[in-house]
Amino acid sequence: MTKQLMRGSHVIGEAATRAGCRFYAGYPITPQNELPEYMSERFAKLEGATFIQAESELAAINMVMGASMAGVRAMTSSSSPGISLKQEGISYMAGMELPAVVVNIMRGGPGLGNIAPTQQDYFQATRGGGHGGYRTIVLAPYSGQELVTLTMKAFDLADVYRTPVILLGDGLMGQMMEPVTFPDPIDPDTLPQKDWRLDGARDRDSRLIASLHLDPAQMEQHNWKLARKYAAICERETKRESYLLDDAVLAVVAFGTAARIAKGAVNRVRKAGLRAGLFRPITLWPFPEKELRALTRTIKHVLVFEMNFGQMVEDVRISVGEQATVHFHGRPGGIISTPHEIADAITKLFYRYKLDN
Amino acid sequence: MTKQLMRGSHVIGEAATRAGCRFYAGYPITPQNELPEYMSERFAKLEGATFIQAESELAAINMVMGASMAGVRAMTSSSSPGISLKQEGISYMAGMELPAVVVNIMRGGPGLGNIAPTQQDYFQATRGGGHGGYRTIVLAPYSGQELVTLTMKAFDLADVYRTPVILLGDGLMGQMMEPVTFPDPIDPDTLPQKDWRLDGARDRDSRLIASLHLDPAQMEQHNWKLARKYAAICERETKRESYLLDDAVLAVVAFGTAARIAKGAVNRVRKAGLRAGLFRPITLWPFPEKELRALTRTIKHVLVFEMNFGQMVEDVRISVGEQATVHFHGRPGGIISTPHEIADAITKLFYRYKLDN
Amino acid sequence: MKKKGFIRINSELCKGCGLCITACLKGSIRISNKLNMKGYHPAEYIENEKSKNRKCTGCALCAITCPDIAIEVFRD
Amino acid sequence: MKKKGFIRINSELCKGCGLCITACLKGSIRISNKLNMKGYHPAEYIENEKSKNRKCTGCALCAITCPDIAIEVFRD
Amino acid sequence: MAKQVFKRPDAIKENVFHYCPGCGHSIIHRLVAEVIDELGIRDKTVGVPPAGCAVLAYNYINVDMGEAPHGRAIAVATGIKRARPELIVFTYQGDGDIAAIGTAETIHAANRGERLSVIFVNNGVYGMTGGQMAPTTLLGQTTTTTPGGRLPLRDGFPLDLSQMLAVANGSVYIERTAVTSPKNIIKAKKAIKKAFQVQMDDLGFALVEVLSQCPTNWKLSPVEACRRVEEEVMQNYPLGIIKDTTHKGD
Amino acid sequence: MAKQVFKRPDAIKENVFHYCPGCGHSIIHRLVAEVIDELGIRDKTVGVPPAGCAVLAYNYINVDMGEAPHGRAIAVATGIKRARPELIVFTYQGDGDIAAIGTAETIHAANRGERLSVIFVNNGVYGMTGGQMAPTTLLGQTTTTTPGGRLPLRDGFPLDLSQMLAVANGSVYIERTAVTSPKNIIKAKKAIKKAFQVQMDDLGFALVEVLSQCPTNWKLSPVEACRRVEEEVMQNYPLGIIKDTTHKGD
Amino acid sequence: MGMTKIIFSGFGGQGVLMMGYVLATSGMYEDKHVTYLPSYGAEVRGGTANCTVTVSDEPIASPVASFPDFAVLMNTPSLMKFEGRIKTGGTVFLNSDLVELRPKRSDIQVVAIPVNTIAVKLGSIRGANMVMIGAFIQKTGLVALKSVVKSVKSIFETKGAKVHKMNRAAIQEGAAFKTV
Amino acid sequence: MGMTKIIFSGFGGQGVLMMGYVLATSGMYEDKHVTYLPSYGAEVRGGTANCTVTVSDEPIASPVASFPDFAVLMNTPSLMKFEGRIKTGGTVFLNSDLVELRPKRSDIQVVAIPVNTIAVKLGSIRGANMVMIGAFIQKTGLVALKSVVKSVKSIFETKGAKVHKMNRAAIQEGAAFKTV
Ligand SMILES: Cc1ncc(C[n+]2csc(CCOP(=O)(O)OP(=O)(O)O)c2C)c(N)n1
Ligand SMILES: Cc1ncc(C[n+]2csc(CCOP(=O)(O)OP(=O)(O)O)c2C)c(N)n1
Ligand code: SF4
Ligand code: SF4
Ligand code: SF4
Ligand code: SF4
Repeated sequence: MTKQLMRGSHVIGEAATRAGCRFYAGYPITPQNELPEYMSERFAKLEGATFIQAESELAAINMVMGASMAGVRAMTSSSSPGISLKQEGISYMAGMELPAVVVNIMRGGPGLGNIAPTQQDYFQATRGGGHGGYRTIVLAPYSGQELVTLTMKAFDLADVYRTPVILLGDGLMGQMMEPVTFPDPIDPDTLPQKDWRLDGARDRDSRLIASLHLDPAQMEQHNWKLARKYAAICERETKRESYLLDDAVLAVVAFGTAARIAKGAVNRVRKAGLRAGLFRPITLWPFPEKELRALTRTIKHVLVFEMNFGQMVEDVRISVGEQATVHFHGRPGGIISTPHEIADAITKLFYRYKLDN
Repeated sequence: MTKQLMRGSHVIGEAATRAGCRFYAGYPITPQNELPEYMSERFAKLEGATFIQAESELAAINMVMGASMAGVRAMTSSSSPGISLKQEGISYMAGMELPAVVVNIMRGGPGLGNIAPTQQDYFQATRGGGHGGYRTIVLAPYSGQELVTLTMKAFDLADVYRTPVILLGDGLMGQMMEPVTFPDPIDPDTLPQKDWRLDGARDRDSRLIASLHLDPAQMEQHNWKLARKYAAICERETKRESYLLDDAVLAVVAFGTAARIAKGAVNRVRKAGLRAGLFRPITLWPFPEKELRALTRTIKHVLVFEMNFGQMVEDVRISVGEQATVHFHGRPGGIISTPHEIADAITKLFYRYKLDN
Repeated sequence: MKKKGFIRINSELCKGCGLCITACLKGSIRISNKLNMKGYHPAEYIENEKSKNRKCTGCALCAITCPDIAIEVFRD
Repeated sequence: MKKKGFIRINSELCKGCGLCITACLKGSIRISNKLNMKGYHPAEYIENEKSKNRKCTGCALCAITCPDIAIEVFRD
Repeated sequence: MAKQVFKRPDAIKENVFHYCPGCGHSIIHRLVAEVIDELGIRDKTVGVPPAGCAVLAYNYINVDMGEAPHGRAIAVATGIKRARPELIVFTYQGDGDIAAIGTAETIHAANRGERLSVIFVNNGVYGMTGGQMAPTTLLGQTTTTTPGGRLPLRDGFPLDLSQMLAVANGSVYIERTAVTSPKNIIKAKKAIKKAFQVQMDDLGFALVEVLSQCPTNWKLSPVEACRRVEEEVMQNYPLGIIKDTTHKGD
Repeated sequence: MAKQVFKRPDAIKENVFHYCPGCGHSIIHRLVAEVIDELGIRDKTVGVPPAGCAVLAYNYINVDMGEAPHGRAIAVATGIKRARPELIVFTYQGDGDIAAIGTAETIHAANRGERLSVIFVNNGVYGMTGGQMAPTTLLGQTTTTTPGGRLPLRDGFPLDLSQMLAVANGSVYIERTAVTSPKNIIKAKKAIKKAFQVQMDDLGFALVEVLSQCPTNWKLSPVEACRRVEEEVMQNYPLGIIKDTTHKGD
Repeated sequence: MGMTKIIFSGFGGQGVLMMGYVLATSGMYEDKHVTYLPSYGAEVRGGTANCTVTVSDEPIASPVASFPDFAVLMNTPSLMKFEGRIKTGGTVFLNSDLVELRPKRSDIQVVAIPVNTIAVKLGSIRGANMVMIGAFIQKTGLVALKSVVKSVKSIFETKGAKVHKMNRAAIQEGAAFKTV
Repeated sequence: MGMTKIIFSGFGGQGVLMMGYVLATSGMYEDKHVTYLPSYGAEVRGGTANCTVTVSDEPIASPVASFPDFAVLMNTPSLMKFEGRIKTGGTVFLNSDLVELRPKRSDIQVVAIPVNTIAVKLGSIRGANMVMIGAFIQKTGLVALKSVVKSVKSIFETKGAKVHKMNRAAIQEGAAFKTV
């Protein structure tokens, strides 16, 4: 496989196509316009693939809902405000157990905010910004190559668990070019048949895909079913990277772009002899709770670094309980911290808590 | 003040009117239609008050945004799916620091779900279902009379902190009639002037209300300002009811409708000599974390009861840390537990953990 | 010879809306005094399906109008 | 007597779009060879505002067209 | 031997309709089912019901169905149709669904000429939620949110969605019908059939508006409700073909 | 003594426009400001800018302004106007804002006859986000999401929003103008003035569509862009009054 | 008397919600704790309407009645729906004009009243619910009859003296009805 | 040589993004770690365009350059914007045809090249960015000149041999330019 220098948004588009995605509907919004633009061109040349520039994010998510009902691998993408508009649709898809991939290239907020890279939609993504208490799998790539693997994985997870999967990046992930290689494309016809899809009741009873459960007992049953599914996902699908944690006395916890920078910071302080490491959740939901908890046998200080004013810090607190002290460093507006800045924050903690002896 | 037997939705409408609300925009959805219906009639007869049945929830929240910009106390209401559609607007209002009251009479979900009472939108309400990591104050009434006081308080909090406030109820709260009394109505003209409102730049510079902050440094500054405001709210505005907790060895934590039932259950088990009490968060955000934490000096078992499959349980875990064991009982579909059922759940815990000796 | 027909009304499906009565040009249907299980007074066919003198032509206008598909129509 | 006028172009506001040149029926504006600070070649008024022979009538069509309100128009 | 000349269509399930007595919805359901039977397309048809009184349409019409959020039926249907163009896809929507919250989706699908057959049931109120004003509510009409009658200054005018859709270039067939009498019902069925045929012929976006009665929320008997449609509603929404360019170029 | 016959309007701030060279937006801004000056309503006017290239309109037009989410300017403006009917409220919106994501809000505000003056800038693309297709994009036109040109079957037809709004009963004045030449600019200003006047006279919903040039995304020089508007765009969107019922009953 | 839960059920149009509302208002006038909970939403359409009233001396936890003490059932479907849920020792009030069936359970009491007949005799079938509430109050003593008369008067305040007179007569007639 | 960060900046149309892209691609061909980050969004409109390239022997943490090692500045506003951010000891490459100003800082080196003039001489001003990249590579040695030629060839693959020839000439001419 030859390496290609490719913009993050394009990488997602190409990876999705190779994962067998054949339906894309979206609405422009910076900083992810290059993704629909890529899809418009890619799908124009690909037999059986549909690109629709929808009239709105609402229309887009609902078109994806329809395509998913028809059994096709489908994707939509947007950035923060547009994702807010898709919450109703995501809730419906979670309720109807419809697979789809929803890409959120986060920007500054709340409101119109700006288009700089932030991680301010962590809660929305991991707690289900829509109604009804569903959950969505959330994947947080931190490099061009991971955009390839996680985008493709997103489609698989969506199909296996019949649930929407969110790929959560930021403007830096979307705009940055890095060398990437792609695996061979998957032929959608070779994917497992979806025996629930709507394709006309030929030689079988008619099918229904619906989230309406007027009877509370039936609704409750359905929700316990979802709860069991979510428990299974938590059991099986957590994913994280551990970096230099074996001998560490302090762990930085960061995801996505922030984790890149944190890694650079860890490398820096390591050079100064400080035993810090990086714990990088790759799945934000399910959060790698147990794995983080396990670290607290040796690590008593955790520095959460997020490009917001503190959201994942709650998951970290839940994970470590009272076994470690949780510190927080945040940049909530699109300023991208330097590794230097984070290294400073780490160093201060070593100094304040005398971790280096 | 004479008592009136009134339906919850109407109580909210009347309380809002008496709090000086003069703008309502909404879109019908069960189980809260009686609220817009009440407003349509009430405002038709009230000079200077505007009722609009909007073409959608999106339009409604944005109309409320406009009315709020103009300095008028404004409200919208909906139920779960409709609230999902309002997430973008709520995010904008949080970003622009615009006061408003948003009523969510929750129903079953995800998706279309059903119209039975549930508490499945706890995360959405308390974590900000929209983008940008803002927070909204969330009030959870549990009786007709509290619908009066909390609705009126919601308008005050919204104005004081210039932030949207969510009143979170369910179909039971909305449909049930209880006797209530109302305080005298407030004349909107006597409310503190809003020196930020848009009313024409007469003898002053023109004003701007916007959430756009293209410069990341400025966006960050704005977000730290919001963060400070949120910290102040957490400091000052938590509210909870403690019921029979002084000598308790187990606390049930429940809000809204669930708390009513839990209270009945506590009364039941008390009769059997079990020392259980009820901790009822009235503000869900800010969550009464310290107050709950303080209980763990004497209480080592906490039973969270929610009409969902587990959301507030996270806030409880964060609050009690490892000082108490957190148990959960949930009904996620609209079945309303009986006090009996919860009493059973409490009793089982007493038995299992030998709490009664 | 004029066409003859008859109808059968499923009184448990019928909700007594009366639209069939308006539709029937022959006046062959009326509302019954009885209540069905759902609490409606169903429509009833006045004529005897065996009678030679019945006016019902089997035109099916009643059935076309019936919102609850409560009427089956037969023609000789 | 035909009306006379003149214009002043703020070359730092000007983005060199050239619309004023099309608008001017008298040919009194052209694009300059110089770059302004923003990197545009601004428009320049060809005539001398003191000259009696200038063709500019002060009709303001250029200013009406200018997207950047870079032109002020004067009339004698 | 007596021969049965009218019976339940094959494409209608056995379930008892949950609709109120005299409601037009179940008539229209039956017409859709009859058309599906007659065109022989039951095994390649997919329906998208609305949020509205007809939310349970899948309990009655015996084809594959996928539920849409309120107002988004056409967007969902677009997704299905584009993903599998060989299917025949229809939506079934009330006036609140299609002409209020779903306005944008409706107009843009028509404008794109999506190959869909849209059944638009105009009963002038929000039936399911208890009789609030709909965009189509007549001036002066009392509903639960227009207690003194619809006032144009506060509540706007009756919206003629079908006329607006006629402006969209991608719509090829739009007709307004009613189900107040056998005659109208027969015409409505013809129109519905044509809307499906237009899709099968790949011509463009087709919509049939059906004026329907909501006796419950109008607080009229079914017979009075039908009369109201004929005497009042049709004044504002006259029946007939609003757009038909299917024969262009013949 | 020479007398200044053209200068910056009072209602325009000193800031340098951020728009591209030759962009129509800043011309239209100036026209709005001139109208506000001439009507003497600066101190009771509130504007609602869009998400779009004109998102920063508040940096230029010197009146109170409140930002709306993309497409919701008219809903926000409705809230302001209904809350304080004594204010003069206008929105300023691009074609993506008003005719795609904001379709429903636009149509229903027109239908309710909201007392608003709406400036609808039709430049046939999404300028701010980098030149994607807009609902108004012409057939065959290449944009970043229609790489081979707009195809009706995939992308739909150019949408004539103004014509649709004319169907709504609450709209009283709709005119289409352009800013390609001094003559057109003068007409556009007259139309904008009338749209404000209609609001001041409490007559109903008024909208001025302005065909504008986006040289950047059309990849044309400003002069070529203006020529394209006149030669191609106006073929599809002819200038003129589309609806004017303001003199009804005179 | 602790906490009492009552379900009222019948066809839409029989005034069952009004019965519940009257009872709850009457309880309120006596400064009791009361809740009134209508069934709502899709359930209402076509089928039966019902509501649940709780009257209590202490605060009411749940306004829902899984096992009501009393059920006032105005038609046959209501009996079929609720028979199984009535508390042992509880009482069913039946509109015997419309309900021919009788409960199969032997652990509950049955009070059958031809309320339609009585109401028609009094002038209008629309008073049937008032007849029933009179009988119900007389039998259960949940609130005083005069509270009921007072609450009905205030509820129908705008309807004028004639309606009030009819209502009062109906309530009294119901209260006077001798049940077995 | 660790990690090197370079900012390219100029007017839109001067091909500054292409310069960055060429450098990053060349680095990739040499199996270095590279990132390329364009400035995006509203910033692009009207004003200057710029991009940041990182070339490194180890994984790259942040693709952003707070303090770039090198800055390639094609016009005066770019110099004004970036002068303050260049690392001490760093080097500024200036298009001396357009930039008359010189940095005031004494802790950075300045390489001034009349790339417009050279490009025009070679046949088209549009080659100015290629001239600059040639000079930049020659001076910094970040990648081999032949990698640059190779990457330019592949990037402009569809443009045919003539364009390639012109580009190669421009790069070589730039590389040959003798700076002080
Ligand atoms: C997002 C959202 N908003 C509101 C509702 C509630 N709702 C369901 S159906 C409906 C309107 C029904 O009216 P109409 O479409 O005219 O259909 P009808 O019931 O009259 O047939 C509404 C408002 C919903 N389910 N989802
Ligand atoms: C909910 C949401 N979706 C998308 C965007 C991104 N966005 C901003 S402006 C715009 C369209 C701009 O086009 P148009 O309205 O035609 O105005 P122009 O820039 O051409 O003047 C889009 C899609 C957004 N800000 N919010
Ligand atoms: S078939 Fe015709 S004639 Fe016979 S009952 Fe029906 S409508 Fe009347
Ligand atoms: S039309 Fe049907 S439902 Fe109505 S009365 Fe006649 S048979 Fe009964
Ligand atoms: S409420 Fe109206 S539309 Fe709904 S089922 Fe009843 S009659 Fe039909
Ligand atoms: S992109 Fe187009 S619309 Fe936007 S400022 Fe530039 S020329 Fe104007």
